Amino acid sequence: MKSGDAGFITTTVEKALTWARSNSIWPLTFGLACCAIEMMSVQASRLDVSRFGSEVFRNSPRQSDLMIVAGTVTKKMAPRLKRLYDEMPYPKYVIAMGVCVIQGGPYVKGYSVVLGVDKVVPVDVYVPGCPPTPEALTYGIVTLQEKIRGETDR
Amino acid sequence: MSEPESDSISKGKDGLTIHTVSKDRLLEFMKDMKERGFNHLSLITGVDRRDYVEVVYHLHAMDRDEYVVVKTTTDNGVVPSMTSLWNSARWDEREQYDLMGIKFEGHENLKRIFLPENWVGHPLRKDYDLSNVQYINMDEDGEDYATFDQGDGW
Amino acid sequence: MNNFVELNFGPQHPSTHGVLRLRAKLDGEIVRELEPIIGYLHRNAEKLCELTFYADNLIFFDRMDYVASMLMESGYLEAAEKILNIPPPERVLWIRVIMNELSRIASHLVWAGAFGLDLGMLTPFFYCFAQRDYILDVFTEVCGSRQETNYMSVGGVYQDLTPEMIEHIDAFLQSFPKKLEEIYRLFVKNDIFISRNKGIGVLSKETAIDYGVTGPMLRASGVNYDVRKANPYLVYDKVDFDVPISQKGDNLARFLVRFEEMRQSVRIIKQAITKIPDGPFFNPKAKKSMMIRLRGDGEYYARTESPKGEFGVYIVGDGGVKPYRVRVRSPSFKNLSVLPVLAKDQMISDLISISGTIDLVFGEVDR
Amino acid sequence: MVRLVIEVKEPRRSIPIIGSLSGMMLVMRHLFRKPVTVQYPEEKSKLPDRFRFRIFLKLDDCVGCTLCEQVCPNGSITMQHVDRENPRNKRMIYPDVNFGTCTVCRNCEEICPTDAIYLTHVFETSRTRNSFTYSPEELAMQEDEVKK
Amino acid sequence: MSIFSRLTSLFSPMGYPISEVLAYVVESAMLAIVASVSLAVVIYLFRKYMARVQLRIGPNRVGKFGLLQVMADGLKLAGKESIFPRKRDDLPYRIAPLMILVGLVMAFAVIPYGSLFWIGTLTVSDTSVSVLLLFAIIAIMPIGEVLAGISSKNKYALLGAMRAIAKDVSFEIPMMISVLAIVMMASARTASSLSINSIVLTELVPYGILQPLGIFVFMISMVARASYTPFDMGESDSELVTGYSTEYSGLRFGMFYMGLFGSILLGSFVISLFYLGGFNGPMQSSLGFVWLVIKAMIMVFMAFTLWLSMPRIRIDKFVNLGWKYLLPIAMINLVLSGTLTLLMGW
Repeated sequence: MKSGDAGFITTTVEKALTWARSNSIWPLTFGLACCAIEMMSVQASRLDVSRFGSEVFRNSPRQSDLMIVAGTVTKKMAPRLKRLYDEMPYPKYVIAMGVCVIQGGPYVKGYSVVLGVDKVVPVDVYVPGCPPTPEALTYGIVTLQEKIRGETDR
Repeated sequence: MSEPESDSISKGKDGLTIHTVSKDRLLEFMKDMKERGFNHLSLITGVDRRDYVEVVYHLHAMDRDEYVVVKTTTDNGVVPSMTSLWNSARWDEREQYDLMGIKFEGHENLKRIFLPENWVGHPLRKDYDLSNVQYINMDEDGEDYATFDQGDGW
Repeated sequence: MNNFVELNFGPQHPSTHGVLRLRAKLDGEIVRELEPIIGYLHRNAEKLCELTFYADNLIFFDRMDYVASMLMESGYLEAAEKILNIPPPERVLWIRVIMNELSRIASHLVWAGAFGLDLGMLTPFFYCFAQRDYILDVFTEVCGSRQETNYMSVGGVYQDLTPEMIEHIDAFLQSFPKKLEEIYRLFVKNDIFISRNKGIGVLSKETAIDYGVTGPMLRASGVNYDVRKANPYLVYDKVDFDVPISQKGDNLARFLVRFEEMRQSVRIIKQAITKIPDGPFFNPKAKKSMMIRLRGDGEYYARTESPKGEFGVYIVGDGGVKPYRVRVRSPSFKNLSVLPVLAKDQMISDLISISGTIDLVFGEVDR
Repeated sequence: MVRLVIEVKEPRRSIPIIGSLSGMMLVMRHLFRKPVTVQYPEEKSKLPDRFRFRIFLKLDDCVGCTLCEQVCPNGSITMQHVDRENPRNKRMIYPDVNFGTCTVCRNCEEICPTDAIYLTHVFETSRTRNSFTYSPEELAMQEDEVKK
Repeated sequence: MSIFSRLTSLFSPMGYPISEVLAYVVESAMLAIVASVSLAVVIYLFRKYMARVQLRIGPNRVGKFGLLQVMADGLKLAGKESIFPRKRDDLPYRIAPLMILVGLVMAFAVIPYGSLFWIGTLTVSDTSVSVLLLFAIIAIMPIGEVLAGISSKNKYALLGAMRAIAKDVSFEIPMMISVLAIVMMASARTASSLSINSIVLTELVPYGILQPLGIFVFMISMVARASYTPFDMGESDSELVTGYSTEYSGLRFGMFYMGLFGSILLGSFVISLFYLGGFNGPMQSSLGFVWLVIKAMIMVFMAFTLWLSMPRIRIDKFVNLGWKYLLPIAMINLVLSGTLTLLMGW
């Protein structure tokens, strides 16, 4: 930051963008298994994730910011998941929802489940639970907002 | 109506009649059963008895609600396909081929249904080695392939 | 002339209800050939069941039909309790009936909401889920989890149903039918909804039986087969209810049958909460400390009526503490296999609505 | 056996458009109903007593019987040695829970002979790191400390 | 006295050509700003309305009552990476969203808005053939959709574009015929019957009452133009992912998104101008714009309700509807209103 003015402008722009990004996280409709139903519950009237600006569940990965990996990622699904992640534009975030996605969950002894989606795509927030209650996922989204703003060390 | 001949008849714990038929006569026997009103092939199960494989068919007569069990055994894992009699056998047989390694003679599309085509071994066999982990990746055409190389797949 | 466009739906596609992949050959808008490709949620539950204690296996069954986990549990226990020779006491049977039917309503509500979304109706989804949340509140109160309840255990249930909870269930039953009728009207009064569903995806009786289709789909094709009536398990023979059927076999018939089933479920629960007897809520033979020592022998095929169809569990025991082989007859798997027949020569939009009415749950298709 | 069967009736066709309009009115009427939303981070709906999520441990009660380890369906619980004076726990082994695989099935709580391991209402356990294995001491921390 | 003449007189010290050019530039800039702000308002209203009818609360974290939500969305979309598919047709791919947006803003420029207190008339440009101009501009927008669908080289987008074409050809003709009926009725009373402004001025009895069939056809056409449910076959969420805009990301997608809501707003304005009496009402000279906005807002909320409660119609059914029902109805409407004009001497 050599020139004070330009630096000021860039930081302001940066701040504004961070504010916008953290308050307008559009998730991808990407349900894999059990957790997808709880993800839909988050969308539904009781928890209403639209309060945080995440109302617009987009169907096309090109238009979404957040991939909530909701449900078990099998080995057969992992390449597709990777491709979907690659199709999303930067900046993009991933929430690993449920223990299947975090470390394999109940299927940890099996032969066809990826033990942790962080082997496939980088994950920003892990929400444990099987499935996490909608409150827990909302808490995860709040954690993600804090992370985008650089406020969390959880 | 005359009872089709089976090798032996017994009663299971669940009160269902179990017909044991040798696999050479199976198709013929099943044809008879279908003529007797068993129009619904409910389930095909392979049970790995270590030195031989037992194939269990649950037949159901929808009109009079009668369940019977037909069992056959095979040493080399080959039994006749039931697809000519019941369409519901198509996917069931593919599944049993995939997971148990039972080959159904006469099935026109006997491909693996859950796992990629070159997956080594049949997971529900008792001698399947879970510690020998296989990975799956996707080639450019969107087809899956299994691999033992961890760097190649997930 | 065979210049068809090949189109892949999924595995990630908004209306495949999970991870179904459909490889369709399109002639313009018309689907000429369809091949469902499954296995994207194959979680090897059958293998894991062989590696886990009888009492612990419930967690895999919970996650099979994850929108109706209570029904999966009771379906598994139907077989497992017979294998283990631990019959549950009378009160438990009634509790299971109540929970099963609540779960069935929840499952059908999820289906109705998702079906609305498939057709482009945004709002019924929210009304359905608002109602479903009340059921899940009851589940949370009774067993501590919302969706994957793990409430039933071998020979009983984990915790008893208190009178207060029964009151809450009753309060829900008072308000629910009115809301259900509202949702129903929102759908069927709509001309476009009728035009999208009437006469679309007609499944004949013979094809349905031939492909092993069961549940509301089969009943919508005119076959009167409901396991609850045909082979009464639990205490379904002691409650009064009707089996809705339709002769049409199209999308609309399937829709109507499912809605009628919800009304019948309300009827069943209303009777069950008045008839439920007092008594112990678990079989003393299956004390909690026994959970890892239960041994089972023989083989048993138990069928129950899940919201998707006939849910069969075939357990082979060898006298050990873990089952030798567990095989699940998953209704969605069979119901899905008829999709290529139904969707042939239909338009893409119809393909979506037909696959919507099949009510697919992939935890069960792929297991 | 008598099977009670009812034939579902197809809905009566109303005049075109009027039926659709009634659906629109129904949707619009919901504008005047109270929203069911619970504004989560600020107001929390009361959790029932039986609600369970995160596992906690009473170190003094644990007898080190390893039952929880055996009953856990997916091996989330492993026993770990902890240097701690406890006359009831001679072997000095305590459970160590991996929440990265815990399915909250409650079997450990059910089987525990001394109720040392128990599940609680704490569900706000999201993290930005994939480290969910908690040592016995961490499990023994008081609930409010974790909430903080 | 219009805004333009006020601006010209403001800049008049600079001399004739400069003042006029400056007035044009300033007025266009004002229009763009007002149009985008009102779009943001419509999007916010939609979200809040949708939330409330679905028993939810809707955005309420950003700013008071979530008023800044749309701004956050826009800013975020602007900050997103724009992905260009490798196999695209470059030029059409880039200009397609612009065509939609430009068409939209141009359409807002040609419709009259009535007058508001001392400001005088708010109309941006009042030509004597504004009806023709308006429908010419509206016809630009489908080209953007089609270009977007074809140039993306994505099968979903291609199908979406095909559907968009089928949809557009089947509603445009009934729409034009029903507008023709209005022009015919207006021509009995005014000489410049191709100017929307003079059509509205003749509208002592709203044409919606005189031509109930016409308003029906026109409303359906406007829903189809804006392409939201029930007539959003082109971008149907649950069938074709997002149709022709599947491959677009970032700000370019934002343009499609704005195009959708802009079309709703535009459609509402046009319907209220043609069929609901526009800015006619008590104290028209000072409150005309208010009347127009009130009528347009009612139409906007009706559109939202329609959107939220209807399933999507099938494309072949819609083509059927267009050719077998809407076209004859529009014809009948034309004949009826012609007869009415003759008999009543209007």
